[in-house]
Amino acid sequence: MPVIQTEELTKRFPATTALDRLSIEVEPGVVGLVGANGAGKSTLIKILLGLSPATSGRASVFGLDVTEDGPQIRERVGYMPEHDCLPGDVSATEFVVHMARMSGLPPDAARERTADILRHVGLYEERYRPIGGYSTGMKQRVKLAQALVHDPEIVMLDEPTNGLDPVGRDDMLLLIRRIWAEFGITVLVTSHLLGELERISDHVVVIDGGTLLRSSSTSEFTRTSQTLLIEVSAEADAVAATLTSAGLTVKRDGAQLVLPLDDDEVYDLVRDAVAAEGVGLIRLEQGRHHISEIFGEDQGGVGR
Amino acid sequence: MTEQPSGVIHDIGYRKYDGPRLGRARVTRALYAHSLRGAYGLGRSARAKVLPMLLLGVMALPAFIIAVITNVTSDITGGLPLPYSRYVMVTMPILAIFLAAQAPASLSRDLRFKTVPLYFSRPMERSDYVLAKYGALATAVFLLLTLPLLIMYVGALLAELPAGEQTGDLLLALLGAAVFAVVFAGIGLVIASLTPRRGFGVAAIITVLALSFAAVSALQGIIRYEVGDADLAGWLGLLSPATLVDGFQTWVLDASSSSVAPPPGAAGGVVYVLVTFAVIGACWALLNLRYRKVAVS
Amino acid sequence: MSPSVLSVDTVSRWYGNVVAVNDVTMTIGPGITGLLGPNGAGKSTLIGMLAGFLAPSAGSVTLDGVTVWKNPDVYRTIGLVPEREAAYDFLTGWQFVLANAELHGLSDPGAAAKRALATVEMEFAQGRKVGEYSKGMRQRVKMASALVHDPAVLLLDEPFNGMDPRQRLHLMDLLRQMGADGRTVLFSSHILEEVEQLAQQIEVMVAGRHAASGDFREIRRLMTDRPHQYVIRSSDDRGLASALIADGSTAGVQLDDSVLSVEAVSFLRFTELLPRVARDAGIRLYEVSPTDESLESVFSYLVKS
Amino acid sequence: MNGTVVRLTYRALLGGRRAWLLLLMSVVLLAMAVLLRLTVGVDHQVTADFLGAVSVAALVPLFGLIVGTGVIGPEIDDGSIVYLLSKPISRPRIILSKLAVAATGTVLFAAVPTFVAGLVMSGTADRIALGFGVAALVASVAYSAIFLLLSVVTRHAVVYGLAYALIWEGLLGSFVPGARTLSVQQWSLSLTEAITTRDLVSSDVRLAVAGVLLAVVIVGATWYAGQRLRVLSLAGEE
Repeated sequence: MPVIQTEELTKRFPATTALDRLSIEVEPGVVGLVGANGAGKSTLIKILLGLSPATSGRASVFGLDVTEDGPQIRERVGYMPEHDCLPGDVSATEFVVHMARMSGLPPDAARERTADILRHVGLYEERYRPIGGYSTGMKQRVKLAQALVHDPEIVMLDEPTNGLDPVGRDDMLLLIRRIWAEFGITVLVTSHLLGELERISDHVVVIDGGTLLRSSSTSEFTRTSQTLLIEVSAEADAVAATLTSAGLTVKRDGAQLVLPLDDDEVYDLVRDAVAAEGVGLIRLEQGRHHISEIFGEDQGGVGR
Repeated sequence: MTEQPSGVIHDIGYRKYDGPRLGRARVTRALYAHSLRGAYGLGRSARAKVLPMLLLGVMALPAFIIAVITNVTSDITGGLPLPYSRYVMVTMPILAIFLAAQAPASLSRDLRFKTVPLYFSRPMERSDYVLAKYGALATAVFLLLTLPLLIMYVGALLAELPAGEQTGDLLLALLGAAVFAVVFAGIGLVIASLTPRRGFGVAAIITVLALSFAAVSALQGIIRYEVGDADLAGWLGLLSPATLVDGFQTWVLDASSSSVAPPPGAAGGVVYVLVTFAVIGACWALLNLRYRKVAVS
Repeated sequence: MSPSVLSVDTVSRWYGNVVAVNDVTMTIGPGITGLLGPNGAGKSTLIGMLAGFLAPSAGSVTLDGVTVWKNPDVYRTIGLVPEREAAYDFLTGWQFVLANAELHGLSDPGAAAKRALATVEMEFAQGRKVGEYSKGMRQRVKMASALVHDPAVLLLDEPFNGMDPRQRLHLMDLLRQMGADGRTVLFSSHILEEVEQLAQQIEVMVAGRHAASGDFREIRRLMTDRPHQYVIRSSDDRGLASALIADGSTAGVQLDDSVLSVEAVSFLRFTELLPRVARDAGIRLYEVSPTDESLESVFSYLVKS
Repeated sequence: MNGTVVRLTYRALLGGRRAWLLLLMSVVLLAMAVLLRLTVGVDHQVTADFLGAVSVAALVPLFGLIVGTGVIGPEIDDGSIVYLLSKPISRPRIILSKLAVAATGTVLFAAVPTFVAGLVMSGTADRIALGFGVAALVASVAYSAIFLLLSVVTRHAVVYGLAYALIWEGLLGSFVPGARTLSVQQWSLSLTEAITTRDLVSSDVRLAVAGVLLAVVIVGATWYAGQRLRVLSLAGEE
């Protein structure tokens, strides 16, 4: 059974239509939700939490209707908002225990699970200090911990990597992957960095202007293309010329050369061309499609 | 037969939770308890405890003095120097400061740190949040008002004042204190819910309470004594929370009035009662209205 | 557009005992400069000092030779896009930009505001309140307010934060245009790819120190020119492995199910060796991927150097 | 002064509901004055007691606090002040513009109603209305300047301001005579004392001293606020 299901879900505001007859199904796993700002991502999350009524259409979570069973749904859902939501004057431990209680856990369970979950998200000694002094990365971990402490069946993460630097981003992505792989909790995650979603999602749903643009598995989005990418340490032009004279159409893309991969002979041509030039072969990979392509724009490396 | 292993590595990985989930009502109760403790700084930083504890002490001090005096002078006077039901009015500034400090700490803080969405994405409904916060602050105020009354009561019993009479008076005063607590907590919370800035909340609550009390008392005094119109002075008492509830307990609970003028007659009494309940109802409605509109993300 | 140059000369800034910026010297001239570094590296503090909002604890910050601190006149030349989102939410986009134009004392603030809003393509929403804008729209109207007096210098603190892919592209185009006009554009970011796409010149901050400076590609090459983890798939992994071990440029070679992991000691030597060895042994290379290109390792490399 | 700063400040301060709330409080003061006039008739001592207790001691300082901190505090708090500071305008001039709005607001919502209330209750007799009106006017400016400075100096301006107005002027002022010498309330009352021709009010501070102190406080606070804004550090979030 799908975890989340919407049928012809529509949400209109006086000025805009945030969701326009959206029908999606989300199966267990890590599911990426993509859309421009204002594309209706947050609206969708609010409707799924039973916090905002839809204009028309239906939505259900675990088969429970969002308009009727809000509290039951929210008992089994975790939510990590995009914006800051942490009081600065209490410690992570105290805050997360309180939030566990607010999800209906008895006091003892709340304490034990808080200790566990803070360890799982990677907060150690700092958990007894007031949150106000935390770095962005630590705050994101606390936000994640409060969304997981009551062992939800699905957790909705709104831009969990926003504002994180590369180190923090890698940690967070790893953590999100673990939430599904180790904890067995389905993750619905939004991000502006499409490359991130390619790395962590099993399935990606793309919303644009409130309607479904595409919903398919990540492997489908990023299937290999019949191209070969190479990067050499120097003399890229000379290598390109050699390959061109061998009958290949070589395109230059920044530091990389892109050539069609019509048959396996191409691999040997490349190897020999590079070896003949006496330069280094830094990279040789089969090209892949990217989620960004469906926006019809080249996202380049932004969302690596 | 295999040997019994002497060492074992336990799995400390993620654990599923299959214990009870307590549902809306118990969540609301947990928030109530948390907020009530928070009003006295319990479970918060040491700095958060200073003011409420100090105020509790300051509140209790006069009661303690009264208890001592009673024991010294009871042979002569045969009663408490100050009736239970007047204690709240006499110590009104302390109540106002407590409210101005703790109502914003309860609501403005959640607004400022944007924690409200975290509550609303959990099993409780918005009205549960309001109920828990309102109940907690009203209880906190009630406790603040109750402690000195109990001290006086103990003092009175030690002074061997008639126990039955004292108990009756105390119970009536406690009932009055409860009404004070509910009305004042409601007004404080409504104001606090409008601003995420604690400073403004504090200033606004003090302004409303102090200004209304000062203005109404001044007017009542002038009209009652300079004009000699006790009825009109009595009606004016409806216009500030302190004089309103004082009038309520004067009329309903037969307490001794601390206001310049008590409610005028039976009609006045009934109006006082109605207005008191209307104020409580309005606070409840306004808070719910306010939180229906708080954005979640 | 007469070119303007910002100079940072042996600048430090500390808060109590915490040093946010530590003895930094750099010159920022026309074109786009990216200020790169992890969170907490001191980027915002540096921009604060460049914008005249923070006094350097030591050293000096000057704009074309004039001290920036306590000198409101520099704002005739500087346009600033702050990181914080707060703007005058109760104003419409138009009123907000117009007010900024008036505050600059421009002779025709209306025309300036109109031009600035057109530059960021926000005319369609100029009648709506700033408080109702999405993040991307806010960022654009903030940009318009910074451009309204046609400044020679533009400072942007984390301008891409919270923007969706389309908004990012749009802002990048805008900044490129600014750079092409000969303006001095400095923006901070902790995302290497953003900087890569936009800036010719980068300044890298790590833990308050000025870790690297110069042409982007040059630095990138310096960063990648070091021991590397490689993953290789080939037609004969075992044969390739033994051929590689025979050479000294690999520290470790590991073979597990159809993937060959190599740790190269001399990066350049290894990459040159690989195609040659493969060719000579007649082994077909299907994939050669560097695996430790993560920014984490790049930054830690910079800290150590 | 800068017209745009004034306009922005004015809109931030009085835009939306806030103006109505402030106006409501002024109207309440006038309503009480009318009520007293209708019930008590003309009694100058009543006028003096009422205006002294409700207007000068409560309304004016509280309005001064709300308005004085409101013109700049929120902007510093949320960081939007950068849009003013990143302009070729001297910082003291920004302060002056803000003070103009704060003082005008306090005068309009507190001092003018005080004067009108005085007229309603006592007419022009013995210059009572004028005396209290002038006192409220001068106090409005002084409180605005003090609380404006306070919000440039500290983020907890409202709390400290309340402590000054309630505890120093209100509580200590009524028990400790010394506290009264350093009280805007007493200084302005000495103006009332000097203006009214009947002996209704008494201030602990002599007129000359009060005048000098008021001038020093207003000018000094404004100047210092300008200096503090010049060195106001807007740190990043790190």
